[in-house]
Amino acid sequence: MQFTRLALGLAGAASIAAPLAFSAPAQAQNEQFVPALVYRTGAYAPNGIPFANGRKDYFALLNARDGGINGVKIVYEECETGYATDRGVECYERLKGKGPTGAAAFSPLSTGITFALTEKAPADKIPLLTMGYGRADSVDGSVFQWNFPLTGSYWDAANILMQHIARQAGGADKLKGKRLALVYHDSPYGKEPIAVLEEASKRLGFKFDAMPVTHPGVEQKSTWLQIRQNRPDWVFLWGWGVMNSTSIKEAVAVNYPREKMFGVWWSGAEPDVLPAGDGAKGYYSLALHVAGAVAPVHQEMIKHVYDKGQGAGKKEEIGEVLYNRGLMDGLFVAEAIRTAMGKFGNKPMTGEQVRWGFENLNLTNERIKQLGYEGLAQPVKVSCQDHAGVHSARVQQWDGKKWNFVSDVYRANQDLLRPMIKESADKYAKEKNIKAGCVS
Amino acid sequence: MAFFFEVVLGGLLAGVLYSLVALGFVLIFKASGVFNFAQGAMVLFAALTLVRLMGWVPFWIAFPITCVVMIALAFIIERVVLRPLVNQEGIILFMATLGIAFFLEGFGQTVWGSDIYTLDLGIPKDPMFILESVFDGGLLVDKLDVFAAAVAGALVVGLALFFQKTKVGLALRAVADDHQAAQSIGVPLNYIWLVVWSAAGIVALVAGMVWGAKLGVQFSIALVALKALPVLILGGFTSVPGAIIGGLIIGMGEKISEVYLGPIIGGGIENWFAYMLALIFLLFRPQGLFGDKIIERV
Amino acid sequence: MTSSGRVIGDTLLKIENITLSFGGVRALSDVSFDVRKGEIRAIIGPNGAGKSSMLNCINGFYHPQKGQITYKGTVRQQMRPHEAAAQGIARTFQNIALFKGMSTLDNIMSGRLLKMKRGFFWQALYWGPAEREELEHREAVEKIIDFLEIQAIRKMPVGKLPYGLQKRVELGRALAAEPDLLLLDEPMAGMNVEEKEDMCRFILDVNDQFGTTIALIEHDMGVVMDLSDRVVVLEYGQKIADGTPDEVRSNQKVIDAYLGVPH
Amino acid sequence: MADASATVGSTAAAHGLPDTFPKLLERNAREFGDRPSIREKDYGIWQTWTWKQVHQEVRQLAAGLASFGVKRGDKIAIVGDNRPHLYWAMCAAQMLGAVPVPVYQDSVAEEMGFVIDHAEADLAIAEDQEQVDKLLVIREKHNRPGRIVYKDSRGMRDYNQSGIVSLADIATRGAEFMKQHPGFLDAEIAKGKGSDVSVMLYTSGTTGQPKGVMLSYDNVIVSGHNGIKFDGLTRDDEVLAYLPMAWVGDHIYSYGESFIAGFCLSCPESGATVLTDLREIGPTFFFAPPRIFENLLTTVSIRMEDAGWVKRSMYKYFMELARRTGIAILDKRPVSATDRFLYWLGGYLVYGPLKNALGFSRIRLGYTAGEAIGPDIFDFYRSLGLNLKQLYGMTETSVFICMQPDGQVKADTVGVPAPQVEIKIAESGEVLVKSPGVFLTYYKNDAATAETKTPDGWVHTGDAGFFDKDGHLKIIDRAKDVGRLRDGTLFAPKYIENKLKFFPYIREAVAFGDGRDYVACFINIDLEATGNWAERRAVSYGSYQELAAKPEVYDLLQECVEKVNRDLAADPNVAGSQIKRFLILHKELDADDGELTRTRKVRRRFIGDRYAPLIEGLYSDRDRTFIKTTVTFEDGRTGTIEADLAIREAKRQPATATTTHKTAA
Amino acid sequence: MLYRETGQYKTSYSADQAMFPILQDRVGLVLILIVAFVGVPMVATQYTYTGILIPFLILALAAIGLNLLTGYCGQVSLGTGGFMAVGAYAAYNLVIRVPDINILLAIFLGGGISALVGVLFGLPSLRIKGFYLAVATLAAQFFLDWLFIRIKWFSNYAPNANAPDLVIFGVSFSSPLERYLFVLTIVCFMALLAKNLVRSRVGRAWMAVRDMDIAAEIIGIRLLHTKLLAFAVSSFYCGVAGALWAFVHLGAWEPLTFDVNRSFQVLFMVIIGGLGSILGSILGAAFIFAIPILINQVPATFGMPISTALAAHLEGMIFGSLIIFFLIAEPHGFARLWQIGKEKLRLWPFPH
Repeated sequence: MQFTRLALGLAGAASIAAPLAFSAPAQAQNEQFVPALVYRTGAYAPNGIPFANGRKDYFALLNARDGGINGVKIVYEECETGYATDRGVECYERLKGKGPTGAAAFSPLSTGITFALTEKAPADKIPLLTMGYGRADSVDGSVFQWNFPLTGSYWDAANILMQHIARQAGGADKLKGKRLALVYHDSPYGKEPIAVLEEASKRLGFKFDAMPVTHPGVEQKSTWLQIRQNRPDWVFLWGWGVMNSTSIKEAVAVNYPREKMFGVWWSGAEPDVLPAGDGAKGYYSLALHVAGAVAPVHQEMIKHVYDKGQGAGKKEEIGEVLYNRGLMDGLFVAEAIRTAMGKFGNKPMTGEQVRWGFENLNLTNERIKQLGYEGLAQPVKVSCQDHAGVHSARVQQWDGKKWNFVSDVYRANQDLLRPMIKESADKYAKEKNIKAGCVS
Repeated sequence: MAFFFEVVLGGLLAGVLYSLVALGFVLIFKASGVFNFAQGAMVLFAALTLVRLMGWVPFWIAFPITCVVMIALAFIIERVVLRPLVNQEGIILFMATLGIAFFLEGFGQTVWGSDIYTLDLGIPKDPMFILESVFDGGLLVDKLDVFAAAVAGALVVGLALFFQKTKVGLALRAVADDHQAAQSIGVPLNYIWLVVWSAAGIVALVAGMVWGAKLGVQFSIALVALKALPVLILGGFTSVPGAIIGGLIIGMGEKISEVYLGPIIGGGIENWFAYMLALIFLLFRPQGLFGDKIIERV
Repeated sequence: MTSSGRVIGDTLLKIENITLSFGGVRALSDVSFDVRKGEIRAIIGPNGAGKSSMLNCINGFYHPQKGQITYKGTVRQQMRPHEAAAQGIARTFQNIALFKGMSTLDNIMSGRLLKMKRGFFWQALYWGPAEREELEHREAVEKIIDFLEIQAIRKMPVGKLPYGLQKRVELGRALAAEPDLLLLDEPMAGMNVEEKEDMCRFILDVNDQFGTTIALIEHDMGVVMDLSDRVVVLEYGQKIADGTPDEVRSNQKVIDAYLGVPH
Repeated sequence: MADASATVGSTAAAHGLPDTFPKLLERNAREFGDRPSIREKDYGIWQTWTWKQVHQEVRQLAAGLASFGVKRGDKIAIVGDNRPHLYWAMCAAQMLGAVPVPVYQDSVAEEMGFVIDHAEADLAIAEDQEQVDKLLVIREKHNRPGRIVYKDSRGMRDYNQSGIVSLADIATRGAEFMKQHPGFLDAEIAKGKGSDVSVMLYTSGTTGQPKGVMLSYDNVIVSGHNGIKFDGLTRDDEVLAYLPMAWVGDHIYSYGESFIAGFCLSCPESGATVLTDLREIGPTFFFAPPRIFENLLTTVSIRMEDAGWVKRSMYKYFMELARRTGIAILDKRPVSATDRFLYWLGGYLVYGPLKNALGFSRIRLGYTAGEAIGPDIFDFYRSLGLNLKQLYGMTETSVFICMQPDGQVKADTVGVPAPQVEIKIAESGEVLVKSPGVFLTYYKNDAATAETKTPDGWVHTGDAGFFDKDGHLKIIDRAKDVGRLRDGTLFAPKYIENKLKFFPYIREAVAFGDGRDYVACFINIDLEATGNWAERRAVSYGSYQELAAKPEVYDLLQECVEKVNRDLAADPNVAGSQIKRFLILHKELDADDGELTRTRKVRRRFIGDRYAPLIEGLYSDRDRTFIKTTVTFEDGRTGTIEADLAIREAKRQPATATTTHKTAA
Repeated sequence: MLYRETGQYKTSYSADQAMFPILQDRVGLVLILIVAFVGVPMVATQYTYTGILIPFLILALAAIGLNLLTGYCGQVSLGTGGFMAVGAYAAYNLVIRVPDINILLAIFLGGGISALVGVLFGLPSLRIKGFYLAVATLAAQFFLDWLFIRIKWFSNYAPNANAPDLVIFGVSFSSPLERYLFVLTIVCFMALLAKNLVRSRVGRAWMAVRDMDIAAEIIGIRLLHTKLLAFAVSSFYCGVAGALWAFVHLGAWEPLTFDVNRSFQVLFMVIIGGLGSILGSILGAAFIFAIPILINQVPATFGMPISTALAAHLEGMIFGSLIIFFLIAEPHGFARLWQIGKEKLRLWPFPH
């Protein structure tokens, strides 16, 4: 009997499962489908959640306030990746064909997933938005036609941090003989800046230590014991998730001054510093945008979304660094769609059309102001040669309560980076038999 | 030289934390032969429960409530999972605990959220320096680690007392030695399992508390279970002192290796180094440091 | 010599001055005896006399501290059990040591592993020579199944068989190796009269039909006296008697130590 | 009734067939030599021999036997299970003009000794050591058989008594002999003719010593041929040979018909694996005594009782449906479309799987013979769609007397006379038969021959019966067993016993009543079915005897007996012979104790004598009775059992007068 | 019920030893193959291939590999992910370093290199048993994880590697359907080989070692040799699976995709599927891989307003509960369940 019940149960489960696996997605008209690969669970959830909220809220805002983009309603669907590459690929495959025109663009928020999707996107003709992450060489749009590392890559970030410490030291020549340590997440993400920093260490004559921290980053004691011994003059932090706060705590534990620590823009959010409490005071990080609910869009958000109880997160979390980054990610996708509509008409855009929208995206200060992102976003102008659109960032410092800008906008030195990008992109093109070139 | 001692000391203190988690494994394995992979999830669940409760009530109320929750959890696990699976092979029970782990991770995060929560036990975070007279600049010690060591020590003493002095504890030891014998002296196995899983739950709570204070309470602390495994094989699955000493050795070994060997071969080696250390050790003593000797007979 | 055509040949196995101890406890001390080709040799003695240890020494599971074992005319070096098996020594165990997850057929087939020569890749393809080899051995195994009259349980998992049948399957596995020397560790322990009679018949038939030399440990004195050509008696790890069943039966030491005076 | 015999003769030659088995074998090897002739499950697979190979083997054996001194007219005992080599040995003997005498292989040395001695068999061909041992014991007493040939050399190494040779040796000698004497065999084969004695089969008989029935080639071949024609057997049929070779049924169907029709015979691996082997082979033609069908049905019922309620109710539903429509469908009578559909569905859910589980999937035709089969059992199988038929026959007539044509199968009659068979009913009610299969004589027993066979060739069957309006013969009992109660009421013991035996819990029953005041009976419980029943009700028992004495078991059987009484009450002819008192025997009736025949027929008289105290108890008013009996154990030793048995009174019904199928006895 | 075994008798050992001695099983297998090769392509969407079928098949292959080691030879391993990584990286390096190498060859050579590494990490199995061995194999897992992240040579000095196009013998496998058929063919072929192995001498030696190693040694099995062979074959399968994972499924090399969670996932597949069963490996892979994805999709499919996070957590809870439920219902996995079911069908309508 037990067997019979089990067998019936299995058969029932299978009959439910089969349509899920095989059914083609339902189609609706005049809707733009925007997929979202998110991670609201697992080791990186504390960072994944605010980003996902910001992005989701922005589209909710567009729908609530403007009725979508140019009258085309946005259909937004999340898929949980748990920061795992294969799960991300599965989500991508699940979502890419939805909506009347397929997915507009993907933002995987994971370098690993980005790498996997870089292979798939050209075939599916869907652009990848990797805002502030992803492959550094994908800035070269003639090779990476479908990747858009908007607002800069890790090479830009490394270069900007180098500029900053050089300025602090009183000039690049003063770096000679100094010591710099990179504490990084042992993954493609963390390894990205090494090439640039190694190059700089050779060029400028300082000693460079790359210190990997294994996923998920809770084990850093020996790393920081080494730092305590080596006493580097600066520590760059290339962490994600719980690794960031652990680093700061360990720095406290070995008494390494936080003022000598510089995080990349993914190591400069509230969840990174709050767990360390007062210990985080004085810690620096890069910033792609301002922290805090300072822009008009935040007010709009509260008015049109949160006050109606449709917010993805809590009202007080609006304006957090990663929330803002999510807002920006949403903005870029929306504006790319809007740009594409300018050319192809006010109807749901295909991925290919959105790609055109990205490549021709031009967010001027004026436009940013119109959009209510004043003070939040920097102007971006994308071209085939430059898929990042902008290569600048500022440095911010944690005062125990909030992030404050402590520098002007740095621009990454493109003269230095460009040849490296070219070399890497060409190598990729050769491997993959891609004929480099710009499509218009 | 001072630095070497700092590394050793840091390693030992980290090792204490591993031991805390390993203790939970040992308790359950000793009494029921179950390799409880849900220990990590239990640590997470306990820590999440504690930290969220502390959002409403002070620690001294939250802690006992969490204890009760963990005991209730043990009760449910015993009823729903272990009892129907009694007398199954070890690997099946192991698999079942993995199922428990999945469930707990999902359940814990559903109930308590998956954000990062700060657990403040009021321990000062700034480092202190000891033996300044011996070494130049003294040896750096993290107060939290010292606190963890103290807690672990207290826990071990508590467990030892529990095993030696209480009736249940004695019965438990009997069970570990011989299941049948234990039943013949009139201790119901189900009860023993309940006690053991409750004890493991409370050990998990303590581990979660310490780890949570150190890292912040969030999902990653479920992964500390993996750190406890080399400790287990080194110390033996069935030995409480083994868990402690194994933890110390592993902690020390991996820190030394990471600091002195890591820079040479690329860093980030402590994860596998602990396992390698344990593995090499096992080749010479297949039953672990304090494990029961395996006797082969024909 | 019995009335039949059995031929008892030269010494096959010679045990000389074997001493074995485990951490100070002497299991065997200075034991010597020999086993001749074609005979049935019994090793008897009270519990703990070191009988099983003796078998374990012979098939390489234990390594005696002192003494030497000469097998087929050459002095044997320290060897692992699988090497002993390769030299034609097979055995059964006091507590059944069958492969519980496999069928009777597979258990007995496993006894022929040493005889199967085809390489791994052929096996993966299960084609041509590998399949032919497999089928040839199946044929050989079927003869053993027929011999032991276990056709009806051929494809049953051995774990579910009654004890007596398991013992028979284990004997089958040992026979499958076509051993020169067959060691039987209490082949009739725990059997009822009928099963014992069957087993006796099988042992005699094995010895008779295949000319296999057999060394066995047994408790049932009646059985031992009926079966064996010569008997060696151990007590507390020492040999106290050695000879034909009649000689042993009338040996005063044996009577005192084992048969007569109760301990 | 004598329609066929007028047109066709009673010799093989007249039917256009080779007149001996060796000649048939030659024909088969020539005409379809590459088709399989015989299979044996050995070493785990079905080893197969083609007719050509068999021909070769048999010739070698024959030559070997000749070199071993076998001469025309010698008797050769064949002792063993159904084995290809033993069948071949029979044919080899026939090649030389010797007469094979198959012997019941499980009979004890004493019985076997009588047969071998009586048949003057100086050569025995035995299967294995066990049989050789028995033959050696016999040789000590009877000085026969002087020479023993064994097939299985297992354990035979130490047998250095004179005259023991292996079959393989015989074959080797045969090859040699053939080289030295080319043409010898062919000459010997040519010498054989249809009227020669082909085989001697000893009937176990319900009383007295066995008698050797001598059948000629014509007897066997013509009967077999008629049977084949009647049933439409072809060389594509599959038959399992598992019944004792000494039984005429096996001889005709397995040996005779396989040679005549050319189909392939399959021999099971061992007695323990018959059911598995049956299932593997899946015969298309199946021949079995009712007991086998009864046992199978019992197993089916027991196994179904353990099933979950879904399956049980499904089974019940479809079996009910089958009972209603199955036989009609089988007989091609009209059935409503719904029922037809449901029956089709049932075929998938129940009948098909059931037949498959029993190994009956491929059966085109099944026969039950040797004894009357319970109508319910018979109907059960027919309702599944199995074309099961009853066959009425005896050794003395080379089996065939009556057969049931398709579409006219009735449970309570044995059918119409077989081809070339004439039947008449004697005034005493006894059935008399004349056919091409009627035996020559009993060997060395002219008195018995004269008693059984009239000078003009009519055989006394010893059964009482009559023809019904459709011309079907209905047998009610042994002629000599039919009796009357003291008040004159008709008493047909077997009729009552068969009704009782339909219950799965009852393995055997013996009814008494002739010349008594009322009917009383012994009952033998079925250990498996009753044991199972007891276990489910947590009635504990340690032995057969203990189980048989349980009051719960008595209660159970009382219900059965009372059900039979209700049945009997429905028929005015037998309503008076309802069972009044019964007891449950403490031991199983056993052929070894002489209580049953080897074909498991009850030896009524013997039981009457042996259990006289019990019978006396049944006809007293005591409710307990004591008995002490001697029994024979399997190893031939004897012992005694004592028992104090309870006697129960069963409720009897007044006769219900509403009966339509009134038949005169 | 569906089985009609009557009349299926065997007249030769080769028929008796056949992989599927019962006619109905053979028919069923052919039907399944037809469905897999012809039926599925007629209904499946792109997502079905790339999101479910291809990864499922590859993991099934890895599960078969692990089952050879754990289920047949009794050596519990948690190093599967590591061995998959070896296969993936070895194949990758072969492709980029050996000019014009056939990708299929590279994939199998990758498996071969994985086999060598497997042997190396199998060495301790002679002395270490049970859970001790299981944990010890984690050493392999973590070491290999580290190796591929840290030693840049393996990733050709790029922070990440992308797979070359899948062109074999001039045929390009680029569409999901083509890739699916490619993987399916390899998996079917290797499953067949595995089945052959376990029913021949090698398999019996493994099972002997699993069931009682002392007795195995005494009948002449060389323990180390046999265990190492199991490690080698198992790692070969895992290595090929890893290479396929990288080449065909992800199209990229990502060390994290072969981390310890992968090892656990494959172990689940083997245990839930049934230790010591090739079929079980495949069923287990289907369950462990597909169930979470399907659970995850249920709310969206039925339009239930559940947040992504809650859905993910529920997925974990349901999945965990299902594992426990199936273990309680049948601790020996789907393979045993299947066996019981088949036995029931064979005995139908009888219960036993």
